[in-house]
Amino acid sequence: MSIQEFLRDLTYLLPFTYLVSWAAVLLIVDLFLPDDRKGLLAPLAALGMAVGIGLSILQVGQQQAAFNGLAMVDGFSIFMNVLFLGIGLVGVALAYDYLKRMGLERGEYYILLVFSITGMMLMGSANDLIMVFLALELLSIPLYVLSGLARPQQASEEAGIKYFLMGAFASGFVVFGIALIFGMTGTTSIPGIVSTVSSGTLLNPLIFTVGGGLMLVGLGFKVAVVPFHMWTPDVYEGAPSAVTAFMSNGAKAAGFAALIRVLVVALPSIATDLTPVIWIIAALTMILGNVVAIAQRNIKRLLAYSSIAHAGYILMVLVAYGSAGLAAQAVAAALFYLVAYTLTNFGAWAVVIALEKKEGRGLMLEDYSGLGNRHMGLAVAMTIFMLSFTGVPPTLGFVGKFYLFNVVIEGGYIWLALIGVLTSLVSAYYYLRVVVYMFMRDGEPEVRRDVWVNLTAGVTAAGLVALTIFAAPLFDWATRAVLAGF
Amino acid sequence: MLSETATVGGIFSLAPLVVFIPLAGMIFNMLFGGRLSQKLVGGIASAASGLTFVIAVLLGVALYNQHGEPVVVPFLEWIHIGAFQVDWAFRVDTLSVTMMLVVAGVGTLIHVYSVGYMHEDVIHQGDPSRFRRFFVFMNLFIAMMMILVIGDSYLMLFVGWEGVGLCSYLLIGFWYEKGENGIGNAIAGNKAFIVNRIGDVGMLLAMFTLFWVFGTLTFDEVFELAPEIAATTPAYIGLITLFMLVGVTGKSAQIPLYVWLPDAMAGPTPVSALIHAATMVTAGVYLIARSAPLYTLVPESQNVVALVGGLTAFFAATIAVGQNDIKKVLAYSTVSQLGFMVAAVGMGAFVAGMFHLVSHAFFKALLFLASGSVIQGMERGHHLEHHAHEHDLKPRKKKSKEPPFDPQDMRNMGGLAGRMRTTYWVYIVGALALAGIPPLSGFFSKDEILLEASHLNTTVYILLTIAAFFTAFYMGRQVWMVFLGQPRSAAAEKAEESPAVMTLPLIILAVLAFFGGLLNLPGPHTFGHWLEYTFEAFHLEMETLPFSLPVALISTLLAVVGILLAWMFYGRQPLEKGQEDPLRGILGWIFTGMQRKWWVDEIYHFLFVNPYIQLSHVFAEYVDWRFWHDWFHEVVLAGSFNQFARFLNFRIDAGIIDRIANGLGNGTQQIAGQMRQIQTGYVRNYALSLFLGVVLIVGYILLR
Amino acid sequence: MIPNEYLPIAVLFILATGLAALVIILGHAFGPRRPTARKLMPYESGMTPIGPGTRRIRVAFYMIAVDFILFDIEVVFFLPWAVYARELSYYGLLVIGIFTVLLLVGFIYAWKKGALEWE
Amino acid sequence: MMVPINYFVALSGILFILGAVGVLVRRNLIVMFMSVELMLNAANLAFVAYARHYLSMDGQVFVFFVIAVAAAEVAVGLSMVIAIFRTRQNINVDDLNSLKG
Repeated sequence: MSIQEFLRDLTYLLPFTYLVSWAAVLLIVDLFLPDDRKGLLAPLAALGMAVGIGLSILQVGQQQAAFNGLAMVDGFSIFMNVLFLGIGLVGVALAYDYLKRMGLERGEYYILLVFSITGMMLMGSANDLIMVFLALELLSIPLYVLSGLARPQQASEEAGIKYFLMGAFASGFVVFGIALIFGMTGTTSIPGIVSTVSSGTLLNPLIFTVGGGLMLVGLGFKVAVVPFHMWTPDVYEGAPSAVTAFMSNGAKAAGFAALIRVLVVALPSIATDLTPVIWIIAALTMILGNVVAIAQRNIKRLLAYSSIAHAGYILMVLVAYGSAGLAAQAVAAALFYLVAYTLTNFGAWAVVIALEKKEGRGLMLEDYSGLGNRHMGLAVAMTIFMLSFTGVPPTLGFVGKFYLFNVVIEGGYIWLALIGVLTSLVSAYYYLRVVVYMFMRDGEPEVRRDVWVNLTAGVTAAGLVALTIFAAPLFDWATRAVLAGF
Repeated sequence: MLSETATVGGIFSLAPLVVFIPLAGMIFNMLFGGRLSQKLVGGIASAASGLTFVIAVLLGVALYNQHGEPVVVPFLEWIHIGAFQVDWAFRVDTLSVTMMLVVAGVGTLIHVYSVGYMHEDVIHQGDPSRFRRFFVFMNLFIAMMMILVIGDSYLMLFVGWEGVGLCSYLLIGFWYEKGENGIGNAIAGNKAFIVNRIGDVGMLLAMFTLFWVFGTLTFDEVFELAPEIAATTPAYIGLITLFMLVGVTGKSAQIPLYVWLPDAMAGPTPVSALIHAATMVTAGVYLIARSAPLYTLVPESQNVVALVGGLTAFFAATIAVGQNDIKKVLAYSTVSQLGFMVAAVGMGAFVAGMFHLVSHAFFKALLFLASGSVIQGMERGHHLEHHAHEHDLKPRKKKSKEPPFDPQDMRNMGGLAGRMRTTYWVYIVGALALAGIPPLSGFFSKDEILLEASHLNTTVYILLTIAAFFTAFYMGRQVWMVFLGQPRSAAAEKAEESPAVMTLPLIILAVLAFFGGLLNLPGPHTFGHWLEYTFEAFHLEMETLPFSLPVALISTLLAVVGILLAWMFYGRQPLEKGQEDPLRGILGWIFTGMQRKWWVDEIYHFLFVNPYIQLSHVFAEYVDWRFWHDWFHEVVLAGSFNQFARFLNFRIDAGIIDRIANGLGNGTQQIAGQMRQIQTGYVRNYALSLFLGVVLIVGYILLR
Repeated sequence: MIPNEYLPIAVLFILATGLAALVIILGHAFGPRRPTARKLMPYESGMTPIGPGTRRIRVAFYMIAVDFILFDIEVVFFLPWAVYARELSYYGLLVIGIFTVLLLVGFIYAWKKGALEWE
Repeated sequence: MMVPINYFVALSGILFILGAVGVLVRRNLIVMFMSVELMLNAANLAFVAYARHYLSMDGQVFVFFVIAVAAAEVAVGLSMVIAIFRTRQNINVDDLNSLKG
């Protein structure tokens, strides 16, 4: 490899390389900011990510392999890059006032957030299992720290260490899984694996499948599916809300990006071998997430279980993927649902952040009583989010679920679709309970008025309803993003 | 074809407005309504509804001009997956236009009426700020109902189906903090919601099967393919139509899911009139009529539908006889009349069913609105009475001991005819129409159903005829108890007529209820021919039966006998204050059964809710793996001991019939509460869960 | 099968382990046990032990240890570069330069944050 | 004569399971980290063994990255343990259960 090639590859990955450098710059800037001015990092981080979005969009249409095929620039990676950077931007917007208010204004938040985003972006473009592993760690390690950001609050510390311990444990399985796959194929490059599998020169298909299964464990941990979900409620509750909002979207999206890259692209034979396993995992996840959520009174925990449940819904497409001719459609449905979920989830967390008070107060369902009378706008927005979570028209959540179920049914998994439908009926129970509290109970909720949080809630709510109408173009976009690389 | 494409650009391009005008009204009131006067808010909402009606009329005229040729107005592409696509398209044909006219027409009258009604209601209930909310919901309802009837695919229909359900739920719980123990209304809303959810599962299953079998959800395409599929595997169509029937029993309150509708009367009276009598509950009838090309392919399903309708008509009519709440009588009457319609469309008499739907919308909306007028008249009387005695009431503070005054209880009424003349006369018109006395609208529409039934299905015919007799009887009973005789309470003595904004819509509706029969007189069959355009498009032959004198005579005779009987019991010797219902002496336990709604709620509670709760406990015991408790510390062990104790201690909480909804909720809550205990908080426990997952996956792969 | 060359080593291992175990077991089985305070004392090369046997190490030590691990391990990437530095020429220099700069940023950050202060 | 590849892999598998079991049964946070390290190094062993088998560099490169990442993980974990120790004076994982349900 020559210097020219090296520089050319760097520009192929420009959004990524640029953001890493920007994070390094932020690191230095942080050193020279006095403690009470750390908030300045927020606009800087946002600026960096906004530029990143611009750079990513400039890449639209490109399709290149960089660094000897370690990373790819293709429709999928660009789509994911924009999604991740958008998630980062909202993460900053939600945190700015929140951190100040909670006395958590530390420069680390923004820097770690940017680093985590770089990890996610790498995940989106990874074309080699080495990259998958590095990206996984690069996005996770900042998240472990972020979860414990509110130290010395015990809940936050506990969340951090639990997340870290479980995360490290799970990545142990990923590494071992990659080792087995490497051992059976002699390469870690995803196209290399694909060609080895298709040429039938696998050392031992059984061990190869075990390796894939172990990777599924690690990635399943990241997206929080049963039985690898146990960390989720605790970490979501313990971590500062702004962090949770960011993490619940970013990590999930990245996890699914990796699942799609690895299971769907690299290991298609495993994907079909593992179909019964994923079937059961998806079903269990939907059932457990939705049922246990009913018993939750703490809104953060409720959203945590909700996030588990939605991971189950998205996982359904990986079941359906095995059926011939559905690959692109399945992946597109997953991406679409991911976007719908991200919008909904961010909106809901914005409302949570607006109502949260110091020392973890303002997080119970009771604290939402009377929101409808006191703050109509926020309550209506929250209602839209809850409806979208449930999958009631006319929200994007409904359209997303529709696509998902459609793929699943077309794949012939009627029972799985049925479980999905029934569990989403169950979910109506706890989602609408939030609405009931807001509109049908009396109370005097105090709401923190912050323009960025309000903006997030308003824009996502409006988007969820308005985009319903443009569902087809959106879906087309998702499909094109997929088809470009597949 | 040329004319069709030409006209799509013309008046038909207005079709989307029927959805967007009420939506605009809703949004306007939501944004600015807070700063406007009540009259303006109500006026805007009514205007939105009225404008929708005008559009519907225009569409109807345009449709007539091109001889009923159905038109599909594409609006937006919505969902495209591979070959599968669903668009926002609006289907204008005679069937949908009929529904639009009914919804918007009756809806507008009810909007106007509500301006007067809600003005007083919000004062009475003590929260004037909800005036605006009411009209926001009402406009939303109109929009959703329009989506339901004008949609070009089952998916859009379903969107509207869910939307109107949501509005219904919101409006039943409109005074959510009122009702029995302060939660009565909320529970009623919950019950409606959950029972409808059961129906929705049916709808969803129907749609899944539809999509699975046909690969499309658009009406045209489905109906095009249907005969082919029926030829090879009729079971598919049977399954689809039966699943749909489950949805219909939920939304249109048929056996066995009708239990929510009487409770839904907790909503404000205009809501009962619009949603729970005239429009939303008829969505099921519309669905079957719309799916006529499917139903006619499977006679077995048709029989089931007809039987369900007939049974419901009969069963609910008997219950209505025993009710003392003015609105409950009408509610059960609605269930019964919906049974007529479902039976009709079930037998394949789509025109008769739709005709009855229209005339029923007129007279039942009229009756409900008039009953609202009665109730408020009573409240005004109560208020006057209360004020008149205020000063001499002060010394004795026994007020709390008396049961609260119930302005809806017919036993408190009597003699209102003199004090509320307009209401009385329009009520008489409505009651006669419902009883089926010629030449009012109810006679013609009901007669047509009976006529068809006498040819198609004798069982149903007998059931419906008996139901018709009961109908006349309970309406007679009601009129005598409410309006004639002597006042049985102080409030009834002082009752006052309602303002013109309320009585005017009543009069218009009374005229419609009186002359509505002209739509489809036995000879010309105008309405029948109008609807035939829609059905003919799918090659369905609609044969018109000739008028049959015996059928008409029998039903009229029975109606007259019913009214006479009512007069014998309640008219000849009017009820005294506190007097037992004379029927109790004659019928004994049968009357108790009628009054107690044949214990259906109790039976449901016993059959479903209790076992469900029990089962959930047993299930929870197993789900809550012992393993976890053994593995970890006493906290969890102690927890499981407590659960076990709770399980043993659980007592059968009979008697809370109306908490079916809550029962279901609690059961699920219990499971959830048990399952959350798995989440012990110990990291090592979590690691173990993860590890077990790994072992299971790897084990599966290796041992497969 | 185990290759023949390894056989003597394996025999040696087994013998050594077995002998050690045997001696300990025999001592335990037959040796008299008369514990005294002095005998129970931890063995610290004949000195009288001071303080508890497991001493808590100050937190600052861990902090330094953390930094050490990080920067020490990163050196692993210099090794392959050093071996092939000549073949890689300027390209290698550029790459390792970028790596060093990034490492340096981290180092400056740690330094300025006071991670290297003992107190 | 070379030691067959399967011996290495078997050893690595055993080490890996030992590490996993260590995470499950130990209560001391530091020891749990060490167990995770054991898992990672077991995987490293497998990588190196396979790399030799295939005479490919990929596996060895991967080991480098695993080592580097493991160091980062340890740094984060150790810092968290220190933070927890400062607030609770105790690093027994079973005392960390205020979040549950």
